[in-house]
Amino acid sequence: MKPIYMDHGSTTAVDPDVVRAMTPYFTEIFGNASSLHSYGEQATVGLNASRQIVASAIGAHPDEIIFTSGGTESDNLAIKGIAYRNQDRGRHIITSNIEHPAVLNTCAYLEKHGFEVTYVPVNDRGLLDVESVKEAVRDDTILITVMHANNEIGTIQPIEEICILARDKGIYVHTDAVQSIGKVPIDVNRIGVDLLSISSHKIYGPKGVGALYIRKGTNIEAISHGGSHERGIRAGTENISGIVGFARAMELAQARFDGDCEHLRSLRDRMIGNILKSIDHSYLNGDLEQRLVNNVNIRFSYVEGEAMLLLLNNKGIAVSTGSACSSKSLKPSHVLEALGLAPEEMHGSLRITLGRENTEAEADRVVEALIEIIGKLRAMSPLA
Amino acid sequence: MKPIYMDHGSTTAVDPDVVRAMTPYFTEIFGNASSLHSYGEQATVGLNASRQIVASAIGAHPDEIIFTSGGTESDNLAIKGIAYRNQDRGRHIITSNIEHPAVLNTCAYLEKHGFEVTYVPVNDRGLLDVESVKEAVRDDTILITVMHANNEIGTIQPIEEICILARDKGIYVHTDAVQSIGKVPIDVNRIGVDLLSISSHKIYGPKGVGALYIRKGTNIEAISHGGSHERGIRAGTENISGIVGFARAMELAQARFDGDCEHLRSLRDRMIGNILKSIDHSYLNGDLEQRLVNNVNIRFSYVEGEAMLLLLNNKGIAVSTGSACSSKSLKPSHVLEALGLAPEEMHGSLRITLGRENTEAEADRVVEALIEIIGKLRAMSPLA
Amino acid sequence: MMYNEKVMDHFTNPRNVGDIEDADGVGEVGNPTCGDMMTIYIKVKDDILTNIKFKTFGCGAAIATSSMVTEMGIGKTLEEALKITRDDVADELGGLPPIKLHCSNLAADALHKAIEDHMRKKQ
Amino acid sequence: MMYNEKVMDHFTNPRNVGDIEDADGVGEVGNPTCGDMMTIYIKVKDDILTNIKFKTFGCGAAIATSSMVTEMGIGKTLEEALKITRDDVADELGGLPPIKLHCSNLAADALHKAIEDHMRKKQ
Ligand SMILES: Cc1ncc(COP(=O)(O)O)c(C=O)c1O
Ligand SMILES: Cc1ncc(COP(=O)(O)O)c(C=O)c1O
Repeated sequence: MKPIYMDHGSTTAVDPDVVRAMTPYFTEIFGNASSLHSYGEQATVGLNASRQIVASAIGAHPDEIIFTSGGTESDNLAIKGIAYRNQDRGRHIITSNIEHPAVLNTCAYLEKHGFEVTYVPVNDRGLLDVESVKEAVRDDTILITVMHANNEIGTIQPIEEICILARDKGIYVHTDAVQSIGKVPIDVNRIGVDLLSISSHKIYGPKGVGALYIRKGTNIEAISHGGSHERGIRAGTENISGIVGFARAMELAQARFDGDCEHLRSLRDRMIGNILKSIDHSYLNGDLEQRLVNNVNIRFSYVEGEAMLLLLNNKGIAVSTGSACSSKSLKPSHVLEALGLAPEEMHGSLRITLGRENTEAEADRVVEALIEIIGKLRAMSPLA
Repeated sequence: MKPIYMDHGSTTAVDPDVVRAMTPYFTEIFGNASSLHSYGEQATVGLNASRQIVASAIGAHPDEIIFTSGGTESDNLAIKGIAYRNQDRGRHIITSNIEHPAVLNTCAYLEKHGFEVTYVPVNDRGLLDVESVKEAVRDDTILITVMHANNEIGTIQPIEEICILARDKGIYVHTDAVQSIGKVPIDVNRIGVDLLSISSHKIYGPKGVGALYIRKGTNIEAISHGGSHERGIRAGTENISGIVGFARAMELAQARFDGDCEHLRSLRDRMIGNILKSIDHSYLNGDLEQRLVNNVNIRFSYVEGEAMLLLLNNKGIAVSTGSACSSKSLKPSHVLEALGLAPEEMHGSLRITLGRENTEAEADRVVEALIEIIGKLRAMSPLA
Repeated sequence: MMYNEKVMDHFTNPRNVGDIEDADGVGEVGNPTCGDMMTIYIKVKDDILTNIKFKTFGCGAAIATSSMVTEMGIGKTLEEALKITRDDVADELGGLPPIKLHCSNLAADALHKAIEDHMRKKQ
Repeated sequence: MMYNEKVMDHFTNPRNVGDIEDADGVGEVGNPTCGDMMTIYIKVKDDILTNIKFKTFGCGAAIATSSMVTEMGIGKTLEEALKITRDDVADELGGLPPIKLHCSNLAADALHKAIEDHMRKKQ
């Protein structure tokens, strides 16, 4: 039977249309955008057009887009770049306790280098309370970095309200929109955010490329040094083929936004409904309303996640037990921990992240497989 | 007439064979290497095989290869990673005055953050004297970073001898081999280097990917934070398609090494000979012997580089006036300055960097074009 | 795959799953907090393990080692069975990923506990 | 392309290249150190610029602005020609890249110097 990929939160296949857009940039339009000759000029044309596309997709000006090597670099650049440049104004940063490791570990690094970080906890549905963020603000707070949507449980944070409270106090706001882009409407001015990270490989673009939106006038410094690429903020020969592919993926995400969202939401609700209905002692992790249209994260009592994942994999079904990044580490997910779950509940959680190409038939096949597998595992479980 | 690309020091077209190797990694083997399911496993297989190929091409162990987003990131990681991690042992770094901006600007950044950097000058042929490096060594020297071959004038530095003097004193040696890989035999153990930077897009691989060799046991810290990819030294979802392409390019570079070098050396010598013979007041920049097989860098009195470059471009010939990275900045090249050239001599320098696909006929056409263009420009020059 | 074929076989087709109502000994190890918990039931006749069953909550390695240890133990004398180490189980499975060697390889301990339980009851 | 078509035209087909042996005025600006050096030669009759020639060492913008300023100046009175600014030359060329506006756009200065040289000689 055809395998079923339902791990789009980890990464997505590159859209054939994106591959087509990239192809000429390998062997024909291969110049270095820094070069003065025609080869360089053609590369620059591709680079500029891509910057225009990515900018307009999020309501930004092209000068506000810095291309990076991915979401991780965007997060590092945003947080360190703001922290280092604004440390004379203060050394306090606010974030949440369910951020991606790219944010959490960058914050932890800064803590070792003279900065203080407040990790505002989410509630048991994985949502941040704006009041708690407000209470965490100090005179020396320079940055609030809160993810737009969580990669494990899909909860969408009230980033607009956070921006409002921050603006009054002259605090920069960064949001990691790696998971939300293409699934939640994003206009940087409507949101009011100063910095926003996105990554190509989560939206059917190639891996190894991403962008950081930096609002005009934002005080930020480079974290990598070299040539004067990307307005001196990000050194390194531009990955034109990757950038062109990323831009094409952004364009497709925009064009298909309404259809994608409707399709994903309907699949998601079908799966959540069927699982909760047909499998006893199964519970949704994360808020049902403020939730990414493609995220299904369920905990099943009495069974362990890796075992479920591997048995599903045997049936050709790819899902995840939490953040793909941490799934090889065996540590219980910090996100599920933040929900206040008991350890054995965390261990039994499964993340299903839907994609454009998934069908109702696939959704139903996965639910059936889950029923069988959980039955089998519970039969061997001393807890059940 | 077919255009002639002779700016391979800036970047190269991706080899069709490399494109073929990458293609399945966009739409078929698209998994995230961090995922536990089959898609992740297949990606991991591609990643591991690529690491093995890149490692063996430079005589390293796969665990000693960290994939990055390119030469710039490799240089940043090597220099900052060593500096930050070893600052308790000392805060002094030695480099040369003809390094790439990725090294020079990283050193300049560290100078602003409590490190001291000695820039050892090269001689008028662009070569570093090992004795001068030795004299620069202090008790608190922790790192010597000297490029293997220069990107503008192609001079090859005595990195083996530098490694010998450093080893005695427990100083780490990093070399930027972005230009030399594929043109100079590289075995990290024969060279004795601790860290070595390479970049894919200079050897007919895709842009946006590179590697840093880090000798086992080297004390280094990460400069980007996030997931535990690349042994915790470089966070971010691995750019598998890029890495697979890079590895294929390394493999091709190895397989074609002897043929490439012979072909390039013969073209190079033919061009240098013909230019110096047929154009008065033209001089070779950089040593003739210790020189990359593909580098022709000539200064022409009484004329300016950009003007030459644009007129050549009108004839479909792509060359550079120095480092591609600095050619839009208008500043005279720091490398030519380091040779002790007078400003007007620097302005009249042209860099021709040959590639695998260039032919003798092309070489001859470029020399003819140069004769005509320089004649024309000198006729307008008040200096001639 | 992180697990070899033999591990996958024991994980997907585990031997001797279940409990024994009139067990001569029961051994329990692990803790749901760590994500692994095992119960081993044994039947003993003339100091020989005539039957072993297990119930396990845990990852692939936890289930596979449980299954393996039941196969290894059945037919052995109590004394022999007490000599089965965690490493023996891992070896018999053709090896486990390093990260799993320490945390999920508890089956031998559970068997030993079941035997100890039996010996305590006999006294 | 960093230069527009008109700049490229004046750069690749510069007008009025050369010197004037019996020039009525000569103006020199720039410095080879900066990468740009221009000499403008003028012939004057009845306070009108009847001929202008240039020699330039420099980048595309330096050559194009030199060529442009000769075209702009020929036929003008000295007074009119003194009013030609750097910006006028850049505008007439349809614009220059920002980075070049300041450093290579010296042709108007050279023309002014040539006129001043002529006026000095007349005194
Ligand atoms: C929320 C979030 N932030 C950041 C990242 C890191 O992005 P990248 O994989 O492009 O480095 C990811 C994905 O891994 C993510 O889900
Ligand atoms: C010597 C040298 N080092 C470093 C780099 C930077 O590499 P990348 O363009 O991959 O960032 C280059 C090329 O631009 C180079 O020539």
